[in-house]
Amino acid sequence: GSKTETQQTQTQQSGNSGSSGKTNETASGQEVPDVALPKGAHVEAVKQLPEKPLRIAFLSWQNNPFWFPVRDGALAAKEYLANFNTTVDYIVMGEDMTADRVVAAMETAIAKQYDAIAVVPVFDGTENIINKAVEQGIPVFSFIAEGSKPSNRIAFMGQDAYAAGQLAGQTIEKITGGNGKIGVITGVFGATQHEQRMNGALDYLAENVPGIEVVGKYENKDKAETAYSLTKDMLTAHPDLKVVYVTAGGPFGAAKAIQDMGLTGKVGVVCYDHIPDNLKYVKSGEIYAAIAQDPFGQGFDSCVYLYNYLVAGQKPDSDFIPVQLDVVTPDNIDEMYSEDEYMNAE
Amino acid sequence: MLSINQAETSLQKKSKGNLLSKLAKSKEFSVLVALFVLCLVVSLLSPYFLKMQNIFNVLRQISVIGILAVGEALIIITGGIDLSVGSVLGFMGVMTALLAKLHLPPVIIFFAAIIIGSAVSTISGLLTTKIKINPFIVTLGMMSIAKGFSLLITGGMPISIENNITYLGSGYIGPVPVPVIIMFIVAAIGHIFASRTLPGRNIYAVGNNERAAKLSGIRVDRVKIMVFSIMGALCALSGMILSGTLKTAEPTAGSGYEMDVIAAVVIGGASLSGGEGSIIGVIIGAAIMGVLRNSFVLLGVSAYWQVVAIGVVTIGAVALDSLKTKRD
Amino acid sequence: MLSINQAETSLQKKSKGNLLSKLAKSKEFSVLVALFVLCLVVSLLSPYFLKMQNIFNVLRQISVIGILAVGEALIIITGGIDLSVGSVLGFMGVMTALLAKLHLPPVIIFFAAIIIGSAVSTISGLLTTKIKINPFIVTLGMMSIAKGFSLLITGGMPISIENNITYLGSGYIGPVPVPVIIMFIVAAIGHIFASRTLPGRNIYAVGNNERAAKLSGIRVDRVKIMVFSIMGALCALSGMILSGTLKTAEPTAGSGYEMDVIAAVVIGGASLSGGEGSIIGVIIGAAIMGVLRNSFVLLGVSAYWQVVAIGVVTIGAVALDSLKTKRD
Amino acid sequence: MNTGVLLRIESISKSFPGVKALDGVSFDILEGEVHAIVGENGAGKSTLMNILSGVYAPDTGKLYFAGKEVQFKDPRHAQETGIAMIHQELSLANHLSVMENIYLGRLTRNRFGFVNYKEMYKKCKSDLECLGVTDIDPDTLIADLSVSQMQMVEIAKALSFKSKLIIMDEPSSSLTRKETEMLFATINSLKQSGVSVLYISHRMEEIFEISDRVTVLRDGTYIKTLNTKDTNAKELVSLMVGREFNKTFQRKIKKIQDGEKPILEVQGLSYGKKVNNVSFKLYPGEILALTGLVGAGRTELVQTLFGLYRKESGKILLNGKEVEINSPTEAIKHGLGLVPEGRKTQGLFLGMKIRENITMANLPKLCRFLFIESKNEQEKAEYYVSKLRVKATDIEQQVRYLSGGNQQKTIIARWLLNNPKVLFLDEPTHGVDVGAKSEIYEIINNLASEGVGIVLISSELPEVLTLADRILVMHNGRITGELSREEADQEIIMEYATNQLNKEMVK
Ligand SMILES: Nc1ncnc2c1ncn2[C@@H]1O[C@H](COP(=O)(O)OP(=O)(O)OP(=O)(O)O)[C@@H](O)[C@H]1O
Ligand SMILES: Nc1ncnc2c1ncn2[C@@H]1O[C@H](COP(=O)(O)OP(=O)(O)OP(=O)(O)O)[C@@H](O)[C@H]1O
Ligand SMILES: [Mg+2]
Ligand SMILES: [Mg+2]
Repeated sequence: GSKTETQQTQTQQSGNSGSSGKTNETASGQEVPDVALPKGAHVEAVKQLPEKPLRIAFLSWQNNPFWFPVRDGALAAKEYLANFNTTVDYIVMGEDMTADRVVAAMETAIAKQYDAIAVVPVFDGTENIINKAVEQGIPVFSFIAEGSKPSNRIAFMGQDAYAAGQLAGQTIEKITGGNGKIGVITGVFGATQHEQRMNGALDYLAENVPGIEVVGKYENKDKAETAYSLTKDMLTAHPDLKVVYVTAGGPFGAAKAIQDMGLTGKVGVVCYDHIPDNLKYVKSGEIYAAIAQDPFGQGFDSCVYLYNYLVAGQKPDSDFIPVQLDVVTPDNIDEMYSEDEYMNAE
Repeated sequence: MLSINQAETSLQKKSKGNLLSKLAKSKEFSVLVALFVLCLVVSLLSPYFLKMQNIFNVLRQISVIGILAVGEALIIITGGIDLSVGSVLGFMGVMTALLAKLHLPPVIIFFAAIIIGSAVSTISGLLTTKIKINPFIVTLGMMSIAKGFSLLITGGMPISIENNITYLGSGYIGPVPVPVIIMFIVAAIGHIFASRTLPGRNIYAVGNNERAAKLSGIRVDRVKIMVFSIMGALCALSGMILSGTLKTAEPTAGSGYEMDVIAAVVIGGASLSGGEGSIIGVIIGAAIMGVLRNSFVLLGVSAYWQVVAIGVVTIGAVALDSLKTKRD
Repeated sequence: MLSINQAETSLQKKSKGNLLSKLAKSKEFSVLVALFVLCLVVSLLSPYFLKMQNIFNVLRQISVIGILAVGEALIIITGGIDLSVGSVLGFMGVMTALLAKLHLPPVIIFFAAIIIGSAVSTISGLLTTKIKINPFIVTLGMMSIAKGFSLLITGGMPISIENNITYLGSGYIGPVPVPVIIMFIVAAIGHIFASRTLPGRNIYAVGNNERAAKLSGIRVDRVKIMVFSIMGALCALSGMILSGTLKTAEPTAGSGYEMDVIAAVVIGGASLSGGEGSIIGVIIGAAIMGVLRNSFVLLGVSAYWQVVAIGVVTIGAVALDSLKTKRD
Repeated sequence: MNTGVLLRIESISKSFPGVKALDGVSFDILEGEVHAIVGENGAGKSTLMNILSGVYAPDTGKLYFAGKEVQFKDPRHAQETGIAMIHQELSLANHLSVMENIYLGRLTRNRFGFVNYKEMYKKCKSDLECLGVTDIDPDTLIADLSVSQMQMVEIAKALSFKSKLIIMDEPSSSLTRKETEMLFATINSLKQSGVSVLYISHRMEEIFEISDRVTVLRDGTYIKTLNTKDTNAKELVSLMVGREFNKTFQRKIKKIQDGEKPILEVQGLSYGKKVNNVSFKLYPGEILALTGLVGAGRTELVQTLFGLYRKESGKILLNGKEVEINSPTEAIKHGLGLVPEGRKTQGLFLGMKIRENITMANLPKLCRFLFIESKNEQEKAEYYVSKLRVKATDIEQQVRYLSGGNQQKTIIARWLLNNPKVLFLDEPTHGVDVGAKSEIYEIINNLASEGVGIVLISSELPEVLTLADRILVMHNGRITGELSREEADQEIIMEYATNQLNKEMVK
């Protein structure tokens, strides 16, 4: 920890000596602006302006709707931090999520000499490139999901997927009353986050809820259509199925299948993410619970944490910042969302 | 070494014994046997398999792949390939949703979508014939482009469809899902087209020997463009079905379907070097994949073994034919 | 219509003017031009592009695809195809991790992995030649099987590697990443192999005319099996590199690579019907894809336009050659 | 006669990269005449014909058909105008049936627009019968036919267009005498009905048998048009090669000595239906010809001997020792060589260079530690290119771009380079011009005198009679007769009717 800090000071010093021409700007901007935090954000920027303009790279993904609020968080942070002489570049690492895309994007961001990087590393093995950035004096903040091995990032914000899975397990326990059959539809076999969400739930159920029987695990490659077919097949083979647990993309396909078979209220879906299509089926009752992890807040906060660290060397209290897992159910949906937020969302 | 497309040949056979023995030798037949064996095994292991509801489920599940495979077969018979079917399907789902937003009557949406779909794939056809770019590259590129536009148009979010056009995907006639009926109609028309019409036969001629076709006065470029246009229309049809089933158009719907579709075509007896293949075989090929996936759920096959099983059955279904040919 | 593999031709040319004009006509040359134009545009838009660090980054990023593409090119030249490269790579990453768990010295791990990789792909080779199953189907099946076994072995979770074998993926010699050096060595050996040796020549012969090759005394089946074995060894090498870079073997690593690899080969001037193609072209093809992806991050191209751009550049890179051929 | 001009060819030129294939060619084709075109390999005959039938567009020059200038967009346009062509290379779709090939692109349809296979079958059958072909079922796949049957299908196809002008580019090169006669009968009846025929052949006797006038091309230029009855083979050949041509090849018959040991002995060889209990002996220095009707199994016999097919029974003895040959690779190791029939299907690597094509079967010997010694390879290839006079820009040219006859020479070079002890030649001079033919005969003769045993399959009777020491006749996979060359004269006269011209040719 202390090593990083010294490096950080060095960077600041070199920044100091190198930007004498910009003192004017700094002087005029001496007054710290008073900007309100946007709704859904949690962390304020420190009341201090940087010595020189700062550039933060925000490396994220955009292969399914989950990432929209993340992007919105980043863009809100961009707008917010613009007042602090800091730019946030929202960069999508690639069209498919793989570990080497993370490495490639990190490498490029290092080459582009950003002052700090916020990244969604997702995969094991990305710790090496994160450490490399840190060694070169670029602080890194990871969020949403990271690999299982520790890296020298200043902190990780998110909910580890295994814990989220356990929460799903508890939810399933509640719904079923501890007895009955459940089927699992996971996104892609072997995708770390999907596996952890699946195992979190299944391990919890196996240890604590002996009355639950898992009838099968199938992959839907994040496709709603495949979830639809799989759900129909599962209900054919197990007419007494109680819950379909969808770990990743396309849960509304499973919900639609339940609706089409007229089984609303008898079978329900437990899934992730509060995207409009999911919320619709929460409202109509096929989705019993959808777990979300505050994606907007994570997108926003990670940028501000980086800013605070860059200008004031201020670190979060812990290097793990858990986010709140919101569970939306047919009972609480009207409290959490107004209907036009999801009925006409396009 | 010479593999023969016997389905077409057997059409015109006079003697019945001959027909049967030819049938037994045909590639379709071995695939049919593979399908039959698979069904037998699954039905012995699960009492649910032969329930009418399940059979219709399976048929509905293969309908999209089946319809696309008919078009893909035509392209592959000419010696081409189309990797963009999945993403053009997704794109057409999005277009359908946009048209539905205009509150147009379903019939208009239907024809408009067919025309747009055709137009999109015709571009691929034009690039392969007029600029002579390898169809693999053209359609690989088109796959990205169509997907990119779907994402740009929707901003990446699914769009829900409130229009009767969704009947194509979610309707039933009696107990039979509408997509199943559409698949059988497409297959029947495709079969007659390929085996009984002049443009259909020209497709085989082009794939068999392009030079010979050209020297015989067939306008080879037109034939190639035509099959792409047909493919585009079928992508549009499948796009309407898929988005209709869920009443939602997902921009990434259909991605990755190209492999399933091409596998169905090749399992069904077509050769990737062109000139051979039959529409009936293609539907059987799609059915094998459908039954297999269905059986995973019915039998509760453990997760990762499912992945292994898909590979083994894919190879096995085709090996049957090769082994038979070798023995002959 | 007739496309020519001129790279080999130019090799033995005597007069220099002739060589230059032949070079200008070759497919590799047009792809090189495409690469050059792309680099020029990106370097104008971003000052960081031409920084040495970034160039090595790009080279490192293409190294895995480049190495695989050399093997894939050999298979495609014989008229085959291998769709399983990505998942065999992933499988070999897992095997490397397992071998590393046994605390074997890196050299032993290296050779053991190469042998296992070769053996796995040789199975595909045997199935295509001895049972005569279409290589598309064999390797599509193998893709699933290898992936399934990776998942079964790891239980779906990544395995970390604590062994110096990771040097292959994460080492540097001076400023140059080791994978880059490996890629250039593989490409150089591949080029010499394909253009200067007996088995290399046989590969072209088999792809050109299998029957004539057989009658000329070439053991066609052996040639086909050989290219699969080479491919397997290269999958093992890439598997070690990829898992070495991350010091972690992920069971799904490499999935989807097959399309990038085949695209690189075809962009580089090979024909999917066999008999044509050059190793140099293949590396240029891989570089185009690498520079493009690098530019997305450098320029912060918006997500969906990235998808469109990949499609447009893929088609564009090949169109250049087609347009030039047409003019001639 | 001016009114009778069907097609006027006016200063047609055509260049390919590196070659001027045609240079200002002009002449007329009259209505109802059979007009032969002769010239060496690569003289530009096929190129000219391809221009006439709309395959290529000429660089410069004009065509007038029935008095009107025409510019063909594509082959279909030429067909609609009234010109049909039989191409030098077979252009059939292998996996389609005979009838579909004949009516490719214009299948018989019923009034609803659907293909009417029944009707087409009948039509096809009668079309084939017009040609005298009764043994081809319109339903069979092309792939199941023999090469000469395929050629007959090509002919039937061209005739079915009912054109005013039919171009035949070496239609007889893979036909036996019997089928050639059927073809000639058809040509004569076409002539009666006013159809013109352009006829290309390297077989002089055919030119004199069938044509009214003959045009000579040399190096892409027009030389002369003559009335056939006013000229002779010697004059034509001299015009073709551009100098006095007196070479007549003569081989002294090799008599087998008593007690001489055969170099190759085959005992009771069988494979499938096409090779049935075949036994024969071949002596060193001997040329043994295999003749027979179409599909007699000659090709399968030699290819079985060469290890391409696995024999079902029988023995093969080389120099008295029994050998197992399971693949062409082993056959080559044992010193066998095979010039296969069907240059495009079995011989050439079209996308590869002349050099690579020539050295292909011999490459292991041109390698050091698997590395090809390129200088050595180049020299070898250059030697045979000049020896066989292959017309090409250089040895780095792709064989794809060579004329048919020059492609054939390339394949022959491949096997000459290999120094075989026993050489099987399956239609070796298919499409080769007169001059090169005698060159090849010379080479074969020299090989024989060096003690190589040669098995020659040829449908060209004069060739058999010039070269063979002994002749084996095959029928349905069996050897039904053995004749010495002197005997064969009479026997074959019995079998094949008109050999007047053959004799003249040989002389
Ligand atoms: N497509 C092509 N590209 C390049 N050169 C060609 C092409 N077609 C023909 N040529 C060349 O044009 C010349 C004339 O060829 P053409 O095929 O017309 O000869 P030909 O008289 O028919 O000979 P043959 O008797 O051997 O058939 C040859 O030198 C040949 O190499
Ligand atoms: N390349 C080939 N592919 C498939 N079948 C073939 C091939 N070559 C020959 N055949 C088959 O083998 C049969 C025997 O013909 P083969 O060529 O052995 O006889 P042949 O006496 O040499 O006759 P031809 O004069 O026609 O060459 C033919 O009828 C044909 O069906
Ligand atoms: Mg010719
Ligand atoms: Mg023969």
